[in-house]
Amino acid sequence: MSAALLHVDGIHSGYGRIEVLHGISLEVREGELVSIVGANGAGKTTFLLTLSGLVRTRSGSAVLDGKRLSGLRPHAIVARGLIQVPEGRLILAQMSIEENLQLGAARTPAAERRAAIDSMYERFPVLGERRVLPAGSLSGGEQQMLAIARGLLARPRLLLLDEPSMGLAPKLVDAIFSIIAEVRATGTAVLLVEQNARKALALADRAYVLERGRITLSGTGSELLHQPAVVEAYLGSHA
Amino acid sequence: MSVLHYRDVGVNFGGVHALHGVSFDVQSGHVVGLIGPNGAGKTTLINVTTGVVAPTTGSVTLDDMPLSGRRQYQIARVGVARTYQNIRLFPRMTAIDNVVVGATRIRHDPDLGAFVFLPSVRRARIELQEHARYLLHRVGVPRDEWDTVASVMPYGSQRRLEIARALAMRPRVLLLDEPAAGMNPAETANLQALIRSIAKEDVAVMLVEHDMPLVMGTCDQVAVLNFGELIATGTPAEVSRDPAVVEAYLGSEALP
Amino acid sequence: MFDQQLANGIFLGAVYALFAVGYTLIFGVLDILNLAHSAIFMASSFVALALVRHGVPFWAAFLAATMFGGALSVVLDRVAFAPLRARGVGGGALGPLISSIAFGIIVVSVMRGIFGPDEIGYPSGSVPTANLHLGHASFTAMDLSVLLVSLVMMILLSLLLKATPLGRAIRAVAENTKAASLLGINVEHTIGLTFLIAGALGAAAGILIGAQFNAVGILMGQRIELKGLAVIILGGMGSIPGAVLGGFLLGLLEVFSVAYLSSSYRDAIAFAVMFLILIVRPSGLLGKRAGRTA
Amino acid sequence: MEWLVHFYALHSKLIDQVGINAIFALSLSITLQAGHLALANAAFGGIAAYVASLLSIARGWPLSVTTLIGAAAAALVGAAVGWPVTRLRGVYLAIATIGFGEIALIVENNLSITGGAEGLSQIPNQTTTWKIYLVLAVLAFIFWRLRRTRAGWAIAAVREDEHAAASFGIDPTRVKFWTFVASAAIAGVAGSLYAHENFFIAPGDWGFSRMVDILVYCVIGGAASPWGAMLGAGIISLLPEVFRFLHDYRDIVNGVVLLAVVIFAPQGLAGLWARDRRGRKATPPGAAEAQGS
Amino acid sequence: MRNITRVLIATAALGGTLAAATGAGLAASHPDLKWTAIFDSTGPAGAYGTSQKNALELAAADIDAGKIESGGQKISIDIQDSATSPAQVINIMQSAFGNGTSLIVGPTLSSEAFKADPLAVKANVPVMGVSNTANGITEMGPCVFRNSLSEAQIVPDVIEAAKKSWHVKTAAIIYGDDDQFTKADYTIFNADLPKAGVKVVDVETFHKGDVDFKAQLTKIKEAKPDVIVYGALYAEGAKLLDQARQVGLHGHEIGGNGFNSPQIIALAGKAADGVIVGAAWYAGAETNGNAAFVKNYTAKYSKSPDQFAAQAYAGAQIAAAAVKKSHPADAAGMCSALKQVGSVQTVIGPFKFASTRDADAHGFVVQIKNGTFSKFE
Repeated sequence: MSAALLHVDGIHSGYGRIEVLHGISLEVREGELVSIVGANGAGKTTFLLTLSGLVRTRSGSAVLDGKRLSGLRPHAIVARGLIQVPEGRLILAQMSIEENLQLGAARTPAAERRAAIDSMYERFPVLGERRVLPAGSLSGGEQQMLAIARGLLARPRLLLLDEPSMGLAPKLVDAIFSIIAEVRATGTAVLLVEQNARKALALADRAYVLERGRITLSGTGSELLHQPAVVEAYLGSHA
Repeated sequence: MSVLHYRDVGVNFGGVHALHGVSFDVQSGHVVGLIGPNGAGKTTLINVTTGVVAPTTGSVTLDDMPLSGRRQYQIARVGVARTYQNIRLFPRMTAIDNVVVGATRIRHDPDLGAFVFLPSVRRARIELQEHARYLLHRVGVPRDEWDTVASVMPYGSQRRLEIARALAMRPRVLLLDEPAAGMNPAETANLQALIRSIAKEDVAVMLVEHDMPLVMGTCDQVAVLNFGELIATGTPAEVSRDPAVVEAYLGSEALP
Repeated sequence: MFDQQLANGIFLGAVYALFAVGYTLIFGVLDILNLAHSAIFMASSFVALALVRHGVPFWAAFLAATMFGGALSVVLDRVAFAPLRARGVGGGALGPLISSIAFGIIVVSVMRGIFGPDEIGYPSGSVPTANLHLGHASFTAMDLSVLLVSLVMMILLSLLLKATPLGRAIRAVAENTKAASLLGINVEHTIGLTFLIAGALGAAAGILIGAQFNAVGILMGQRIELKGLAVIILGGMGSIPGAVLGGFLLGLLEVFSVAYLSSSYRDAIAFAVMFLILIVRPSGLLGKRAGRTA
Repeated sequence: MEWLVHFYALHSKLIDQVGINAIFALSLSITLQAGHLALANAAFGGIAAYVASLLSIARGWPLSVTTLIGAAAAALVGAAVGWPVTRLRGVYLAIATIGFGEIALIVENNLSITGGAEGLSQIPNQTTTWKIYLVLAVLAFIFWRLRRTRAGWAIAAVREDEHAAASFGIDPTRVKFWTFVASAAIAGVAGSLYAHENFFIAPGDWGFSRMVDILVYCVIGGAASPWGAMLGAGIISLLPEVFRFLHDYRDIVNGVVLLAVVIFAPQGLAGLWARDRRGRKATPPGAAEAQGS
Repeated sequence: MRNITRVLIATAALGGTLAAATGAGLAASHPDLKWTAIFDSTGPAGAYGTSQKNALELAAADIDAGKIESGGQKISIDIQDSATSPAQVINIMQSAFGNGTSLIVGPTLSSEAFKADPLAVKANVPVMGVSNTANGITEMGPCVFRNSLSEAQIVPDVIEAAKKSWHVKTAAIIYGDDDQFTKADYTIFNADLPKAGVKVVDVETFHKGDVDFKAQLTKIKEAKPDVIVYGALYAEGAKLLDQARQVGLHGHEIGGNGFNSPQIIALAGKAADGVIVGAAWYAGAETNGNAAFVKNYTAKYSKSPDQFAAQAYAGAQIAAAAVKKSHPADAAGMCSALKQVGSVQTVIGPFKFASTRDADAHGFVVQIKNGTFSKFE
């Protein structure tokens, strides 16, 4: 447990002339669930996109399993086992559910692919029932399940989840979080970005608070859960 | 003296309720904060107001004039101005030109006058540019950036320029969509003063913002959206004590 | 006469369909109107002819020139489109349209430099010329091959897109490049392969049409380029079955307008239909996108 | 002075062509300035050229009158076509206008009054260098002053961001429609001048390849700038003369130049100075685009 | 200020290009007698212009070598490419005037001639059209000549021959309605056939670049004409013949001017057999020096000459003969020399100008047989 699976050291990145991240450093260890919480606009999504190579790293580095990720193209980063389930899910709405999963499983050996996809249908029966339908016909929560299933099929060393509960009704939020808990239980390391801070912190082994592009707090999930500073990061000092 | 009325506004995107039964008023001279978690429907409400999205149910009226059903440019012409969450300036125009375009619809000098060098047209143009400079000064765009094309201005200046451009329309209603995003605390404090001073000129301001200190410090009223529904309205203090609001933002702790 | 005209329309439609399939594939994936497609069509036709004239059997020349067309199409992407893509210039912009025109000009003038301005035909005996009959209609063996090849190519391409990992990757890139990247798809590589396929299809069309009409010339791409536009608009831009359907519809429409109206307005009818479709239903018969501003 | 007279005697036609092409370029520039790609200028030029030439042949009216009537006819057709097509976006508008151009050609080929493919000859040679450059100067003046009018601001705003423009009370559809009509009228003026310059017109003068030429003028010069459009027309009209020594390989050079401009100077030549004047201060390359989108 | 800078830069850029464009022209020296030929070696009409260019190169070499006599006068021929662009024809012409050219040969197309020849008329430089076939070319001015026969001069002979040998009573015409050459074929045949008592039972059209004509041909087949008249250039013509066989048309056929090209035989092969064509020239014509011309041309360019080549070569022969006879020193002299040239033996046969400066000559009626043009009996 001591070796870091992902080691991020002083990453700066941003868009055009705007720097959004001003030196982020953090770690995720094998089998760990780490949450990043923070208000909107703090840079959480930018951080994940930078890890995945969609936003260029300006300085600093990210190392997965001892191999440097920064500077690689997105598909190469995926090949190293860093899989992101992006904000807004980005399912391919015109393609069928089966095809979305096939794409997720593209790197699984052909012989095991069928079984892997079927196991997802078992886990998410609602997907299995509608496998031939276009993914766009699913509801928001179902689309999120599809996106997570698709991410898991890529056999992640580390799964990045960006706001998986966004826009979902409370009942569905609970369902998604129980899925995340299951994923962690199988030993896959998870880096979870959430605005639903309380649930994310309650679930996390460790967590970081991101404010305006900097990490301002870190600790175990339960430590941070009851820190007033966390609430302040969201609602300001009036709360 | 209320200006902008939302009555039972609902929007459906292919079966998904983006907004549902939203009713509240915005009075001129007041700043109303519109808050809620991501995906709660805040930007959709702005889009309904400005005619980008047609409401599925309910109505938006400005005084007694229904806005729903009108085109975007028609709504702008009756005095509804906005800024954008993802800045939408005219990227290859200078800061001053951006503001002057904002005033396009309120000018009344004859277009043909420009071709015969009519002195009054020239004067009107100079006045317009004067006014643009005044507005840029007022929102706090540094003087040396006034003649810079918008796309290369610093981020904070772009945000302020958007406000100046909206003000050039002399709006009766001003909708600000996350104006403080990307600003530092000092800039945010200036923004707060600016918004207050705009409201003082009898403009109804609606502020969508995640920066809670700004919302709490600026707004007369706060409306909270969650899953497309209005879950609370009231003064900032009332709202921030409302358990439903805290829950909406931070979620419940309970794990399934 | 009706039988013969029906056959004429179907075989002409096959020519249009064959040309339009590769044309529409690029649009479907990249939103780009590739005006160099007709230059690849023409250049490959010359390459096949040159090989046949040097004694290579037709089928071997066909394969080699098809590969040449695919390769040229990849070069087109690298030279004319990739630099714009890297800068974030979208498909709707002016840039890709002009750069494809420019690439087309270069290819056309190089080919003219090499092969001269004359139309040339295949040496006699190198392509099948048998006349076939079905009912009251007669047609040639090449007519039939073009029809069969265009149907087979459409089916193969549909299968490729529907049922193979590459096809899924292409469609994923077409729908959302960011999502595709995060799924581990090498977007640039996939776009390159799309151009390879589209170029090979355009090349196959050029080679077969050159053999069918026994004439290969510098200008052979120009007319069919505009007709091809009408075809993909009719079928729906980006839709492969749409291109095939549009091709056959246009072929029949043209032939029957000659038969029952006047040959003078044959092309006018093609373009008028295209114009009307754009105004009434910009997404075409089978397309999904809307062409109108919100 | 004598040198000038000699020079003019040798190159008057070239100078005239540059001027007429510049007017064509301006006609396309106005739609590009409003941010839409309509490719029917050659066709509108043709329509006006036929109307004006037929009038001057039949009635002997002066160039100013026939040109105005021709341009009005082009604008009228432009309005009828523009009403439906300016609602189309991007490449669909381009294709619809290409289709219209082809239909116009076929009609010209089939009407007896136009002389069909055999063309219309013996058009009075009324166009002179000063008339062309007078028109060009007037148009340049209008484009210059237009930037100071509400209409000018509206056009620029729609180009920069249609959606944002609408939120400031500008009706993008209206702007696109009227720029389309104006574009047809200006192309009509150029067409009429061309006809009365060259004694003879035929449908082939107004085909797709001419449209591509006009587009190239604007792209080389700078799509959104009237000055760029005129500069582009000048340079491209002269380019064949410059590269004449390359003989049969001239087209390759033309193609390479065009490709290079699109890839390395996307704002055209006008954009190169604009960048020097304003943008170089602190921008890393590509920042403007990344942020603007 | 900004605008002024802009204007200055623009002017400089334009001026630079203009200087480059014209510099070469101004620097050229003046030889004894200079002709300028303007042909379309690139561009849509490139197939014809290239033949003309080749033939004229050959003629220039022959004049130098004394094989075409010019009375010892040195003549330099500057062959320019107009890329089928009237604008470029005009520019080439104007620069040529400045360089003291005494004769313009060309341009390839009548549509270019209509735009450019009036300039030569204004500059008092004579023009020799070697391929313009439209009506009204020489009417443009007192020094506009042509040695190419117009369709009107050839068609009546063809119709006469067809009537005599084939006894035709009905005809169908198919022609390209967007091309000058082919449209002229239609106009003249459509007028002359009825005059000769032949009824036109069907008229069909196509467009330049079309490849499929079966719909039209099927319709023609339905009309059962005794003879089909093709108004087509060789590219479409070869396909027309090929497809006519495919839809089962095997009757008598007449080709217009565009059919007089070896290309049509090369492309259509056996399908071209039997077609009769009205020609200003054919390879087998037993005219003075023709055999040598065909042999030399084929040796030099590895393809047989066509009518365009022969007429261009003949144009040089005629102009050289005028030089030999009158020793002109300038353009005005060249014009009057051409007017007084009298009868000249050329590869297209004995030639003289009519008073209208059009060719006063008759064409040949030839038939394609076994892959070659031969006299129609």
